[in-house]
Formats: sequence, structure tokens, C-alpha cells
Amino acid sequence: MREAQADALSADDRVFIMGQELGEYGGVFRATEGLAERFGAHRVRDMPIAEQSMLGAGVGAAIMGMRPIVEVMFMDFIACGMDAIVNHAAKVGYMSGDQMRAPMVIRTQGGSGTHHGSQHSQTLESWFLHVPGLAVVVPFTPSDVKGLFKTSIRVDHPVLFVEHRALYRTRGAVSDPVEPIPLGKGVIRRRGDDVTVVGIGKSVGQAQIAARLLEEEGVSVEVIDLRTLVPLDVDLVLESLAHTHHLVVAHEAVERGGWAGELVSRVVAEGFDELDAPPLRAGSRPVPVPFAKELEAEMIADERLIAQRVRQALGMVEYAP
Amino acid sequence: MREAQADALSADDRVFIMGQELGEYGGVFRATEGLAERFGAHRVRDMPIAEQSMLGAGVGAAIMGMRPIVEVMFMDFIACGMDAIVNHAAKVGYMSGDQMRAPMVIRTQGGSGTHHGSQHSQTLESWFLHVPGLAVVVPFTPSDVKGLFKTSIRVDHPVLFVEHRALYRTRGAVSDPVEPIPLGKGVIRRRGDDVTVVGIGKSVGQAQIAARLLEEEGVSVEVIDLRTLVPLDVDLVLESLAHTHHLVVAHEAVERGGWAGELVSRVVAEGFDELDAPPLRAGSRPVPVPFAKELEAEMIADERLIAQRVRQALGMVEYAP
Amino acid sequence: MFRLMYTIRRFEVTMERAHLEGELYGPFHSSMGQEAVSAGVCSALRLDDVVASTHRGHGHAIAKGAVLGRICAELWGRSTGYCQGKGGSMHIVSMDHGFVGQSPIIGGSGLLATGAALAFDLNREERVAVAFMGDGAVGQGVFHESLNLAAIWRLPVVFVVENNGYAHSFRAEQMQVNPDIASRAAGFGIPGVVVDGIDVFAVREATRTAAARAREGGGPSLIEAKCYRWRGHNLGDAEHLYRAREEVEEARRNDPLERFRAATFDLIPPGVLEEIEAAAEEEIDEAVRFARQSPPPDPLTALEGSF
Amino acid sequence: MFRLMYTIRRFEVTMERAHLEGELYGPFHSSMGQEAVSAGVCSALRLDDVVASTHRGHGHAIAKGAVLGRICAELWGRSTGYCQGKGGSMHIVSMDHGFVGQSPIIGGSGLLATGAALAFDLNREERVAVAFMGDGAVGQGVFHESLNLAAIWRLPVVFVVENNGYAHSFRAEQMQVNPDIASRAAGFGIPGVVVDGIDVFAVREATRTAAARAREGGGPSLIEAKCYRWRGHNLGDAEHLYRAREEVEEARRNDPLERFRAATFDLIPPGVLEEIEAAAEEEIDEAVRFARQSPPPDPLTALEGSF
Ligand SMILES: Cc1ncc(C[n+]2csc(CCOP(=O)(O)OP(=O)(O)O)c2C)c(N)n1
Ligand SMILES: Cc1ncc(C[n+]2csc(CCOP(=O)(O)OP(=O)(O)O)c2C)c(N)n1
Ligand SMILES: [Mg+2]
Ligand SMILES: [Mg+2]
Repeated sequence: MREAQADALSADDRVFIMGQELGEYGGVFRATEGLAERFGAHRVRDMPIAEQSMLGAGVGAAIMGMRPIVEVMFMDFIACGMDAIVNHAAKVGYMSGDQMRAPMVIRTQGGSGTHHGSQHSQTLESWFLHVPGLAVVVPFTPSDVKGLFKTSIRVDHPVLFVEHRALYRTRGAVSDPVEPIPLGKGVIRRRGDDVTVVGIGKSVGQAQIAARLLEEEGVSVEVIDLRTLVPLDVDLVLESLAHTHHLVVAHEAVERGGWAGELVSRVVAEGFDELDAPPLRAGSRPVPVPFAKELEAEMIADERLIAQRVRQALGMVEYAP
Repeated sequence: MREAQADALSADDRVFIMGQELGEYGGVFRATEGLAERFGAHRVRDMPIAEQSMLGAGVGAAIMGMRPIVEVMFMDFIACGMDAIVNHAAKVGYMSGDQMRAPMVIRTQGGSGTHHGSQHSQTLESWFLHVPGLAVVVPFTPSDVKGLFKTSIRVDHPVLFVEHRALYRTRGAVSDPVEPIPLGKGVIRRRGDDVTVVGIGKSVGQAQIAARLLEEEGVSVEVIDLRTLVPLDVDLVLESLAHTHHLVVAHEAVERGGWAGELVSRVVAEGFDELDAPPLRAGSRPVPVPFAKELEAEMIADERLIAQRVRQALGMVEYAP
Repeated sequence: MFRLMYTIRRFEVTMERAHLEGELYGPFHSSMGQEAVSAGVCSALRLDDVVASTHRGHGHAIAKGAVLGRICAELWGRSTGYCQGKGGSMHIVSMDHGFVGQSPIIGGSGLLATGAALAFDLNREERVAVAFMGDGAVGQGVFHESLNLAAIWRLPVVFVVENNGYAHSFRAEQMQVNPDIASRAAGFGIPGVVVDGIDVFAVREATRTAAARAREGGGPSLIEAKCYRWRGHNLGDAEHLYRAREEVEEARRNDPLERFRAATFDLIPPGVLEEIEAAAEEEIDEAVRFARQSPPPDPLTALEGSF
Repeated sequence: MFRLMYTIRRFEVTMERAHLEGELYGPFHSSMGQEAVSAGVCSALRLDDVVASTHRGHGHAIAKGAVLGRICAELWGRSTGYCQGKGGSMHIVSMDHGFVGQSPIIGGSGLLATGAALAFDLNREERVAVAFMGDGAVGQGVFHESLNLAAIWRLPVVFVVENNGYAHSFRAEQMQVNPDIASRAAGFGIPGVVVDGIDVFAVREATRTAAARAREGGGPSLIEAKCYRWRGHNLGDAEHLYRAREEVEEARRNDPLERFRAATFDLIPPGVLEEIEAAAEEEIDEAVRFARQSPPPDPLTALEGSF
């Protein structure tokens, strides 16, 4: 992430970064370490705690031709800046009849696993499928982070770029120079014959673990990483289903109202005849994320739930929500 | 609505109302007219324009035992108070291990049709399916408004109560005294044999119009009014499908990421074998709501779209998203 | 400046009529009575300075130079409107004139202007961003966030609060203990001044000072322009519920246009203002004709321009 | 008061150790160095007054009277914790003691306290609500919204800003032009005072004044307590990136506990404080034992209690 941002700052004068703890501190997850020194405190700007105006000022700068990267430290705090994103960033271009655009990357990270409690552990990207005007990117591998970021900072629209806390330490080969990855193109991470499991970000890794578990049970799982939710690569999923005829959609977000519902609905509408069994979703239970590890494990969707949903989709065990 | 609020204020000392233009003005949609005079300005409180603190103070009062009714004038402004709703109202009860509760009714109204433009016409209730901790109520008939409100103000959890601007002038018989209507129970508004159309609020009326249009084409439509989105009456829909075997879910909200995706996914998972054809959604196109009437008509889901989706669901015409 | 003020006045009168006659639709917020603020502020700016506005923004757009015909066409929802019919009365934008948009989300204009000023600062441009806001915006948290950000970064912003006495039915005294909005400035370490918003010269002077300060790197200022909203909050507002007709009549005696006439009585030869008026009226008539003759937008354009 | 301060100090030391030894998990924000604010404020309150707190809330909870064993059990994620393991360190609640919760959403405590005060006002109860906040909260819009609401409605709220010099790595001077946070109060027409947050008597006195004023219908006050955060922002914080070790050492010489000792040297017989210390330590040990021996929550309880 750090390199992706450094590249963007070097490549384009219009790029700058705003957020909390970015400067001397280098970001709470170290994604901006050293950048303030290298590019100056005016281009890597530390912010008071004021999400709405940070994002709103991002919009104001973007319509004047800049390309802000605005970092919201925890995705939960997006609720504090929702108006700037939903009513301003996503709409000013359209409402103006395209006289202006608001190209900006809103970086954030979310998810469970660090026991921060209900107000610091949410996975909220699904809201933004429902907000026309924003692209939504949720990378999984380090090289995708770079490739998708490169595209995101160049796109003429606002992009919500969601990282997962648990993935900051993931290592992986990154080509140099990295190629920009188009938005709206998923990839198959693992080939399989019996069922397609679709995820984004951390869920892709969990799907891969689930696939290994299921292999021992004789089930062959194909894993798709969508990489972006808006645009949504339904075609890739339909292609895979033409082969596997079974679908499980996995996300850590609460299942109720989550983006899996969108994908399932699209797949059903456009590929009903390919389906040999109902597509199932593997999302978290509808409660806030609790603190204690025993409680969290009960409600968060993980590789065990994904594996179970696969068994249910294949009729190996009976479905229970 | 006015009567529902008056009843609540009379019946329970703990109830009070906060919002903009409520006192002397009686609410921009007249839903609080006369209430300030009758119950005093301390119980019907005019607010400065400050959605976050209005909602946040509602939470603070609720945890001390009050039952606030907080009115957000346009649903779009909920984005300005999202943190208070999502991170506080919906979570404080759970996080405290049930030591406290935040019973409050958040009233708002949204939707298109008055040409207020992109920032004053959104339909955003779908977001809140994805926020565990809140009930979501979207009444259609005047007597449901009263009956559901009566329940909402008594429930020990926060309730988002969404009205539609176009329905403020609807008239209809209201029994006296009105019976509280349980949350999570839909009703069949019209019996039919060929297809089930499910909606809430204004969409139910549109579904009824579409049903009449389709009758002339020889199609018999069953119309379900869900009344609440959380809890969601999936059972009623499944029962209806056991008879009609075809489903269309209608809402004015943008289709992408809207609640129809949740219902379709649930129905598919729990009633796949009842379906003779893919369930379809009739929602608005993924753009902000534009001002000009020709443009709005193009993107907003209405009775014509519902009718078209029904034809598609029944295979009378080919499906195109 | 007289031309601007007169144009705004006539524009509001004309649009109001078109609305009442059913030719226009959607909400309509008249800026009648507040012409001196629009004209005074914008005449103190350069062309490449920018202005962000509110739901009550016709006067601001006109004063910043936006073309009347295209504003009208937008109000009419026509394809030739500034936003091709996607915006309407509350969303006029003219990037060519540095009118970077209205935000009818109360407080939003402050964010847009602060961000624009941040862009100027990053690019080391000597440009100024102005945020028009109503007195109602002072209740919003983001108002304070904007002041604070602009203050700590010394951004070239001028926050202009048009205190027209009401936020819809709510009187300024009900919304804050300290009735002088300008007093909020001190807590943020920036200058805050009160000006008579009926006096276009006073407004221009205050704006000049604030803009010059901003341009020289002196940071933001807050100007509170006290004025009065002649019309209801919007067309169809039930004004009588919260203010007496006499109060409005009394306030209307303090007319910014008359004030200008009185102040310039000795300076402007007879007939000159009348000529200006006639020209402005002609321009408005022409704009209305343009709007009426323009075609409605192609419905399919509704689906373009968004992710 | 000494007992409270000493308990808080030892509690933080003990929990920090348990964390480092891997017995506790999740984020941990120590309030070490700020004991005089917690103790000074809460000892000026009545039992039925309420306190809303922040991410750095152990001291506030203890000072308001919450039971140590149940706090500990919550930190340990046990079923006997105040929130049955659903809350954790940033979400302690004890309704029995008027400790109505922490909001680690910066600025959130102000909203909760304002709302609680609104309830008192509606019910004509003579109770006071206190919001503890960090200096970081002053950047947030809702901070100002809360002040304004409480001011116009004359609600019984005391806003206590613990200015400990830092919002994580960010120094107060970087976040606002005017370094005295108390100066924000004037714009809202309410009293704002600065107190020495190391001096528990000064804090108590200021709180008494503000609480009495609130109880008598005089409305809200803002108290800025200047203090210093001894520990990193959280456990594991890379403090060296933004402050020098010497700065911390210097600040630690100004210890609220030592200040108390010095101030009371002539008044308290020798040995008394030592006895109090021993009792406090015993209480903490007992609390830890209770937490350790408590069972973890039944996983299925995770799914209860929410719509
Ligand atoms: C965030 C938000 N809340 C509420 C409203 C509804 N509303 C529209 S205009 C208005 C009053 C605004 O008053 P003021 O800022 O003084 O501007 P004026 O109308 O007097 O020009 C209100 C409450 C809104 N547009 N945005
Ligand atoms: C809305 C929001 N934005 C950002 C954060 C991340 N954050 C947690 S603590 C903190 C610093 C808070 O500083 P201050 O208010 O001074 O309290 P202190 O930590 O000094 O006690 C920040 C930025 C947050 N918790 N909430
Ligand atoms: Mg006003
Ligand atoms: Mg601090």
C-alpha cells in the first residue's frame, strides 16, 4: 500500500493524501510511513479528527482538479463522514451534468479479528453498492492492491478502496512496474469442478482455506476473487457456474443486506438455468461484533461457515440459515 | 401520522419529539401540527439543523429511559447523522450486555416525485437492513401508519420508520382505537394466481396499479405488502409462492444493493423448489435522482417497470436488466 | 453592482411567476431581499475565484457571472441548462464562472469551499474560495469543522454567513445563545465581522478585506451579513405560522436596491439606472425565451455519467 | 480521592502487565497520568449523576464507582463482565453507577451526555450529565453541536475536555489555532474554564461549580483540564515517532498522586495513605482473581440482544 501511494504521489502532482496519523506517524497501519518526509507535509496532510470535513474537503479539492487520497482510519468512522461521500462525492459529477468530476480515492479498512469491539470492527462496503456514483474496490493480494490502486487513482470518479486489517501483513510477489488492473474484472484464484465460491478481500483467503478442507471431503471448489464490487463482474461468475452449477457467496459483512444478496439476485436473474441448487450466502450473523473471542467466533463468517455452506449447496447436509 | 404521534405523547410520558420545523410550524409535512401547543414546546422540540447531535441526543435520552421520536426531515439527511444511528443507537444495547436499551423511533421520509434533485430524493432504507440492532418499518396505508407506529414506540429497540412523501395525502379508513400491528408481519393486499409482487410503502400502491394493468393482459397478480423490512416476513412470501411460483420484488430504491436482493436471496435459499422461473427485481437504475421530469421517469422504478418485470418473470417477454 | 442586484431581483420575480403559473416545478427558494450580499461579495472577487452556494443560490450564481439563459434552462429542466436538466434550482453549477455548485445539504457549501481552497493552497495559486451559507448552517457540526480546517491550514476561504433571520421557521435566536454568528470565529482564531447585508458597499468592502487577506496567505475569515428574507422559505411556505406580515413589511422598507439608489443619488446621472433596469429586463426575457425554446433532455441521458 | 487515584493508577499498571503477558487481548488505552481528572470530576458528582466516557475510560469508570471485579472480567472477556464480554475495554457500562458508557467514536460521549441531560430536563430531575472527552474531540463537528444544543436548551451537562496534549500522535497545537480549548465556549454563550488537571482539588472545585450551576438550571459548562498522557496512545504505540522520551519524563515529574501527597502532607497522618494503598492493591488483586476464575461467555449469547 505504501508503495502504491508513493507511486501515485510521484506520478501525478495532483495527488495528495489526507488522514489522521499520516505524517510523523506514518499511518496506524504504516501505509504512509516515510511519505510525509519524502513528499512534504503539504501533500501528506495530517488531519484533526473530523471525518465529514476531511472527506468533504476532499470533494472540494477534487472538483478543482486534484486527486485526493483520503484515509478513514476505521471503516466504522465512515458513518461520521457519510454525507460527504454519499451526498457529495458520489453525486456532484452527475448533478452538474458532467461539468465537474470528483476523482478521489477513499481508503479505509475494516473487519474483525483484533477485538476492537462493535464500533471498530464493521465491514460496511455493501452500503456503497447502493450509492450510485462510487466504485468499490476490495483487493486481496498485495499485487492487486497495487494494480487496483493504480487504476483507482486515475479513474475520473470517486473510488472506495477497502483494505482488511488482517491483510496488512500479507506478503506476496509484486511485479515491478505494476500494471494497472481494470475495475470490474474478477479472477479465478483456484480451479474446481463442483461449486463456485465467490469472495472479496479476506474472504477469498478464507474460501481458499475452505476449499482445502473440502478437498479432503472429495469436493472440488472453484474460488473467484471479484476484486471490485462496483463494477461487479457477474459474467465471470456466470461462466464459472456454467461449469460448476453451484454457488456460494462469502463475505465477512453481516449477511442480511450484504452485497452477496446483489450477486445472488443477478446470478439468479441471468443464469437461473445453470443452477442445479439454490445459491447460498456465507455472511456474518445479524448482531454487532462483540468483544470476547468466543462470541466473535460465533457470529463472524469464516472458513468453517463457508465450508458448511458449500456442503449445504451440494446437498451434503441440509440448509439452515 | 399526526394522530399516531399525539396518541403516543398522551399515552406515555416518556415520549417526546425532536426535529426541525416541528413546533410553530408543525412539520414540513404537517405531521406534528398542533402538537407543540397541546403538549408543550419541551415535549415537541424544535431543533437547530444538526442531525448528528439530534439523533445522538436521542440515544442519550433513550438510554436514560425516555422514548424519543426523532424526525429527520429528508431521508437524504440521514447521511449527516449516520454515526448516531449506526454506531450508537443500533449498538449501545447489545454492547452493554443489555444493561441499557435505546428505544427510539427515527421518523423520516424519502423518495422521488417532487423534483427536489439528487440530494433530496433518495430512498435509503436498504442500508439499515445491514445494520443489526434496528427495526425498519415502511408503512403503506394510513391505518398501518398508526398501527405500526403504536408498536414502534413501544418496542425496546430503535426503529427506523420511513414514510413516503407521496403518501402524506393518502386517505383511508383508520379504526379507532387502532390496534398495534406486530413488526415482521406482512399482509396480502390483493389475491392472485400467476405471480407474487412484493413491495413496501409506495411500491405497494404501484404494484396494485401494475396488477390492474396486467389483469387486462390476463395475468393475475398477488400483491404482498411487507410493512417491515426488519424483521422480514419471508414466510408470507414463501406461502404465496407455493401458490404462484413466480416472484417480482419492487422498490423505488436503486436496484443495485437494495433490499430486494436480500429477499430474493432468502427466497431462493429457502424456497428454490417452488420457483418456476427466476425471481426478478424492479428497482431504480443506478444513478442519482435527476431533476428534470423526463430524466426522473427514465430511472425511477414505477408501475410500468413492475408490470414489465412481471411479464419477464412469466416469460411473456425476454428479461433484460 | 446595481445591474447585478436588479437582475437578481427581477430574476426571482420572474421565476416565481413562472412557478406560480405552473411552468416550473420543484422547490423554489427566492433570494429576494438578499441581493446586496450576492452582489457585494461577488463583485469583490476575481473571475478565477470560486463560490460555493446553498439551496438559496440563484443570486450567487448570477452575481458570479453565470449566464442567465442557461440558469433559466436548468430551472426549466431543459437540455441546454447548465446541468442538462440533472440539477435544477438547487444545483446550478457553472465551472466557467467559478460557480462550483450549490449544496442544499445545510453546511455542505463550507466543505466544498474549504476543499477548493485546499487545492489552491497545494497548487500555490492565488485564488480565493467563498462559501455562502445561511444562518442555519451554524447549527451544523461541519460548519465548525470547516472553520477549523481552514484556520489551521491558513486556507484562502471566506465564509459568508447570510443571516437572514430565519432558518425556515426557526429564528436565529432560537438556534444559538450568542446571536452574533461572527462570534464563533474567535474560538478558531480567525477574524469574524458583522456587516450590514443591506448595504452592498459594506459587503463588498468586507469581502475585499477578507479576500485580500486570504490571497496573501493570511487564512480564512468569517463574515456575517445581516439581512432579511423577503419571501417565505420556499414557494408555498406557510409563513404566517411563524412571522407576522407586519414584520416582513417593516423589513422590506430596508430595500438593498433603494439603499443603493439613495447612496448614489448624487453620483449617478438621472436615467442611468433606468437604462440598466431596462437592459436587465431584456436579458431576463431573452433568457426565459431561450429556456422555453430549448428541448427537454433525452431521457436516456439520465443513465449516463455515474459509476 | 487518593484511594480513587491510586486505584486507577494500580489498575492501569496491572492491566497493562496482563496485556503484555498475553492474558488480555484487544486495544488498551491507559489513563495513567490523568487520574486527577477522573477522581476530581467524579468526586464532585452525586451517585445518580451520570458520566459518559471515551476509549480511555477505565479511570472514569472506576471513579464513578463501577465494581473493579466486573470491569476486570469485562476486560478478560468473561461472562461476569459488565457487558458479559460483549463490550471490552472500550465499552464498559455500569448503569447501577451512572456510568452510561464509553464511546470510542471521538465526540460520541458528548452526544450521550447531552441526551441524558435532555432526559433529566424533560423529567425535571436535578441530575447532571458529564461528558469526558479528549482534546481530539474538539476537531469533530459533533463536539460543537453538543455544546450548542446544551446551551440553547440550558441542559445540565458538564463537558470535561481532558487535554492530555495529544490525540494519538497529533499535538493539540496542530489541531487548532487557539490552543485553549475552553475558548470555544464563548461562541456558544456558555462558561469555559481551564483547570490544572494534575491538581485533583482544582478539578473537583471546577466540577462542583459547573455541576451546581447545571443543577440550578444554569445550563452547561466546558472545563478544560490540562494534563499529560504518560503512556503511548495505546499499548504498542510507536511513541518515539512523535515525542521524545525526555518530554515524557519531564511531564511525569508532575505526578497527580505526588501532588496530592504534597498538598496533604500536613493534614494526613503518616501511614494512612499507605494503608489506603494496601487496601486498593488488595481490591485489585481480588478483582483479577474474580475475572480469571469467571467462565467465558456461552458463545450462543453472541446472537442475542439485537434486532
Ligand atoms: C442537512 C440538512 N438538514 C435540513 C435541511 C432542511 N432545510 C432546508 S433549508 C433549511 C433552513 C436553512 O436555513 P438557513 O441556513 O438560514 O438558510 P436560508 O433558508 O435562510 O437561506 C432547512 C432546515 C437541509 N436542507 N439539510
Ligand atoms: C470518529 C473517530 N475518528 C478517529 C478515531 C481514531 N482515534 C482513536 S483515539 C484517537 C485520538 C483521540 O485523541 P483524544 O481525543 O485527545 O483522546 P486521548 O487519546 O488523548 O485520550 C483517534 C484519532 C476514532 N476513534 N473515532
Ligand atoms: Mg437563514
Ligand atoms: Mg488527547
